[in-house]
Amino acid sequence: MTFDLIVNVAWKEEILDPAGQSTTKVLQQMGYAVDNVRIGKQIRLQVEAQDQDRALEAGREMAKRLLANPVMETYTVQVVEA
Amino acid sequence: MTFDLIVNVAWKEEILDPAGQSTTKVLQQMGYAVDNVRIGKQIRLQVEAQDQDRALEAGREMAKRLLANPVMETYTVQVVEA
Amino acid sequence: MTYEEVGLTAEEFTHICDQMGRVPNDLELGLFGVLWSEHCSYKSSKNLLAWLPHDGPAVVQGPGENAGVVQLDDKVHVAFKVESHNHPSYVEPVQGAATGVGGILRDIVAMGARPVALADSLRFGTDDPSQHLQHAVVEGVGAYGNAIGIPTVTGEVGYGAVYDKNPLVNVMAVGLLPAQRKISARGARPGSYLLLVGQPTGRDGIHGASLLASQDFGEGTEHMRPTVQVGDPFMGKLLMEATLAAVETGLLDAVQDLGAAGLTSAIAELVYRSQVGAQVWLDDVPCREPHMTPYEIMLSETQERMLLIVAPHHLEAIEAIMNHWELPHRVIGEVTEEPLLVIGTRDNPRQAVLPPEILAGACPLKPVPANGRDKGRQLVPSMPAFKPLTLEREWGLNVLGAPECKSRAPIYQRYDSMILTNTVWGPDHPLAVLRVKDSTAGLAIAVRGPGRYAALDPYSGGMAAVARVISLLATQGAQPLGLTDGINAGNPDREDVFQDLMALLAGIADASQALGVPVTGGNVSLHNETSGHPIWPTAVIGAVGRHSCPLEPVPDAPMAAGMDILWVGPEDLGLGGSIFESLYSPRLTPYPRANLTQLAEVLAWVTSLARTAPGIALRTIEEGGLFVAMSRAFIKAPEKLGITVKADDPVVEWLFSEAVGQFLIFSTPESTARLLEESPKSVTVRVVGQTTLDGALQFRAHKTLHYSREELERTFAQGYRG
Amino acid sequence: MRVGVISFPGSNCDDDTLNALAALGVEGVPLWYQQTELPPVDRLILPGGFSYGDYLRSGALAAQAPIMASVEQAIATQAMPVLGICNGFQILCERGLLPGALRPNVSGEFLCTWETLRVVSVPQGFVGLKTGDLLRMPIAHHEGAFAVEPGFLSTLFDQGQVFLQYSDPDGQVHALTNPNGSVANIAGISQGSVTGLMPHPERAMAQYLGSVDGRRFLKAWLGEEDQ
Ligand SMILES: Nc1ncnc2c1ncn2[C@@H]1O[C@H](COP(=O)(O)OP(=O)(O)O)[C@@H](O)[C@H]1O
Ligand SMILES: [Mg+2]
Repeated sequence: MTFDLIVNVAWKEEILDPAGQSTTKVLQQMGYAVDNVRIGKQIRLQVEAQDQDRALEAGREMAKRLLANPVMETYTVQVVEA
Repeated sequence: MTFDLIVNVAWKEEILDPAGQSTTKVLQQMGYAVDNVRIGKQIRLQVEAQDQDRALEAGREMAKRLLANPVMETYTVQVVEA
Repeated sequence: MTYEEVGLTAEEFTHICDQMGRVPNDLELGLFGVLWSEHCSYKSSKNLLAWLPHDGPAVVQGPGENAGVVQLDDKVHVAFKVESHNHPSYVEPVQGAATGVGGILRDIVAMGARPVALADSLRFGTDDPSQHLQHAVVEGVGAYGNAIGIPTVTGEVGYGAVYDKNPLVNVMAVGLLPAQRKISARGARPGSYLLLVGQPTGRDGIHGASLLASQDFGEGTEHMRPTVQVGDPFMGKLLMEATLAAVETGLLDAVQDLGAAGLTSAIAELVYRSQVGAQVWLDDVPCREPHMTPYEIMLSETQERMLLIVAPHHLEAIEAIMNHWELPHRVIGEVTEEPLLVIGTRDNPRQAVLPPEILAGACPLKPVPANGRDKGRQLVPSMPAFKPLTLEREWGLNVLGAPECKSRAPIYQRYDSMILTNTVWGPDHPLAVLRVKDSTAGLAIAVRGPGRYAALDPYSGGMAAVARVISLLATQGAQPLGLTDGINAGNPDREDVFQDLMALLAGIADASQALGVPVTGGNVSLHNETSGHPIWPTAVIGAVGRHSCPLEPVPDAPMAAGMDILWVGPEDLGLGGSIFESLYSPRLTPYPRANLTQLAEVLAWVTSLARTAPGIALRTIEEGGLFVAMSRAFIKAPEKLGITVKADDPVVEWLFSEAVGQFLIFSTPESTARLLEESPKSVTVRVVGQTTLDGALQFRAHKTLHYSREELERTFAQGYRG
Repeated sequence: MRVGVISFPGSNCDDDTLNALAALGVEGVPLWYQQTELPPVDRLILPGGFSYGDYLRSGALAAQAPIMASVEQAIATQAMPVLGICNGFQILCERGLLPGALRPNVSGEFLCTWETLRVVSVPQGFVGLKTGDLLRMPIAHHEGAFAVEPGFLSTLFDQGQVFLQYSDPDGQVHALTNPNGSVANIAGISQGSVTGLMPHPERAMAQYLGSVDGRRFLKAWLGEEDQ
């Protein structure tokens, strides 16, 4: 069975996010009352697995091994309901 | 009041995502049964607004004007419940 | 489908029907639409480009191929060309600029040359959004160039409100190939395969060339936006390596890159130039998306694709190379004897049947009036010259800190300028000097596009663009091998715009002829206008020269105290078109016209000085005039050095005129006497100052202007804040 | 001496690195990322460039390449000297062969400039370099800000793993001499026989290219005294 997964990858809080910082600045210049913009990744993918649990497990493994870097990033994995 | 927003930005389906392509290939080489990896952005930010509706509206406007490029991207905006 | 829907006029449609002897079907009409678009057919500019000189002792390949080729020495040839990506960069600046870089690199690779350098010429508006645009365009140029690993070694940028909604992104690429290598789009032989290599075809950029780049922008352009394509420098790198490896085997008939109008243009040009035909199997074209129509497949502008023409018995060897580089590839058709381009599927093989000489060779060209070239020369706008009477210290700082003059470090530091380890002089100098590993000779590369000068007098501006790059080469004693020209202008169907275009090209043609340098290729981008406001006619000229001592460039700043400072320049200077004028005059006045005969003599003399005079430094005077040239030489000089200049009347004109043919020479007192003695009579050269040990820059006129190093450095780096 | 230079798809400083080795009279052996076994080589370089276009994260995709398992093994079993330059450094960190990670420059932009590097601790096997030596070499990267997990920085210093810091021309290290936002101005680190740095020694091989310090650096890594 094919499952759609979403892996969200975010910078750890103590890690500086220059892109987020400059986006904050530009948005403020544009007149928005915003702060603390942080730009992470949202990765969507399709995985073949026997069931949802195994799909999730594969997702977590891929996140840990490749999609996120544990030194600077955290991640969450979820299955998209069809 | 301060609201936490999440703006998810994804490539439109017909737009080439070279990073997603390469990631698919490497995950497959690593032995995962995956396909169609697409790498979008997940942007988190804080916005000052009178109420949730206005916060959402500001989020949509920012997404449209800056955070996403409608030429190639789609976006969704949501408020994170505290 | 109607002819209007594909961007053709009624006359063009009639012409097509007459030539074909029938009415084309929808697919055929669509193909005509793109190939007869301004962008692909050059219908408004071809007759003007014919004025340009194409021949010279070093020319191996003139216009008409993917890039021009000139001879560096017996063993090494140089392929180079400029290309614009103006419209795409406005719609999506990062991807637009990035794919512009990718596109021009593929043109160089299609000539069998390995790219060694990039140079970018950018124009932006003066409003707020233009700043974001600049940031994103620079990001895009860097994103592609840095990742594919070709250094951006020089470039230029300019500003004007006319570019607010029409930024210009012109990129020049330079590549090297062994002298004996002969590969082009002309060698396709019947029986050979069309091997399509690279990115699978998607719906990207359909109509990019025909609509986006061949029409004006206005309120209603929103719907065109989905035609933008994404660049993949990673695949670009693999494609470059694989194509060059394939060329190196000597087994290919021909190579053609896919650019504007995708497969349509690539195949039509190829079979037209090779005087053959082709059968294309659409079912074999690898597609990224399902259900693509023949029309979409033929018009897609998906990037990172290359068409290789290979005889059947060599296919295996070439495919092995593609496999090594992990590039998707597929035979999508066959070259045929009969000069007909036939496109179809296995079920329906003849969905389009077109003679290449009509499709690629019969688009009616806009006629040029018999006196067209003279007219440009004769249209001299006359206006009272701007002649300020006082002199203020602040003016110098304001000019030095103007966006046009201040340091470009914030741009060029975002480009890798050193990769490939050939960059002896990079973007912190007015032109680039590269060593060539297989030769004792090196390359001098310069690019300039003075649009402001062409605003009121395009003829003068055209001349100036050519004069500028040759002047830069002269300061290195480099011999110009060839020029490439990027023409950017408004809607050619407007009479005034076309007049300007004629005058601009007349200027380029006259100057390159008078200075004896051929134009070997280029690019034309028209329809740069928004809501009826065209840009300044902007000619971006790139030059490639042979440097005989690339490891020891002639310095562009004084090295020691006690050096004489000499000024070379024409008698009539004038402030027309200068930055100073744009800051302090209520209106723009025409840029001074160069005396080409005199200029040729000055350039010959400066070139010989650069080659033979010992211990000198040389610099051209450009944007911001003598003041800025002197300030920049001063900033570059060793920290303790000072410069004192005696300024004669008319002081302001002399300090800020941007007329071409002006140079600064720094020489030792021993050389000065000989230098003055041996200068030809036609050249005006005066000793105007000395380098000192006082660490400051001073101009002595009826009053003395004194500038500290710190103040000039800060102004140059950050701009002038008053 | 044979030095293997590993090319990944998208690597673009591999030729420059091979040229630099040739200029030093050392035999460079080009290796392709799909090789699963190393040929006989004495040392390895992971050159700079944009492996896999720097997609996902710089170095992350290349870190999974087939050849990396043999690199890992050669380090573990033979203490193979391995040098990662720029993207090579990123790959080594991503593979866990060096501590820390490289995050985007503080400017959020690619940066190509000349920098002065101060030697902090000389890594294992380097000859002719000592603490306090200064080297002038260029950087060219988008993700070059070295980062470590909280609390780990002092460990790195204590264990002598901090190799190079961005400094001013006189060797002073301070915030103004930090081009990219690296923690503690760190430009290079080492761990056992593995060394990584963001600057490009292979671009500083001749005075006419701006500096000869890359030559000195590579000779030191090769274990040869520079005269
Ligand atoms: N302004 C110009 N001056 C000289 N030659 C030009 C100019 N513009 C285009 N050409 C020549 O016309 C030919 C076709 O150009 P173009 O369609 O831009 O090629 P490509 O699709 O390979 O980029 C090229 O050989 C080019 O050099
Ligand atoms: Mg071409």
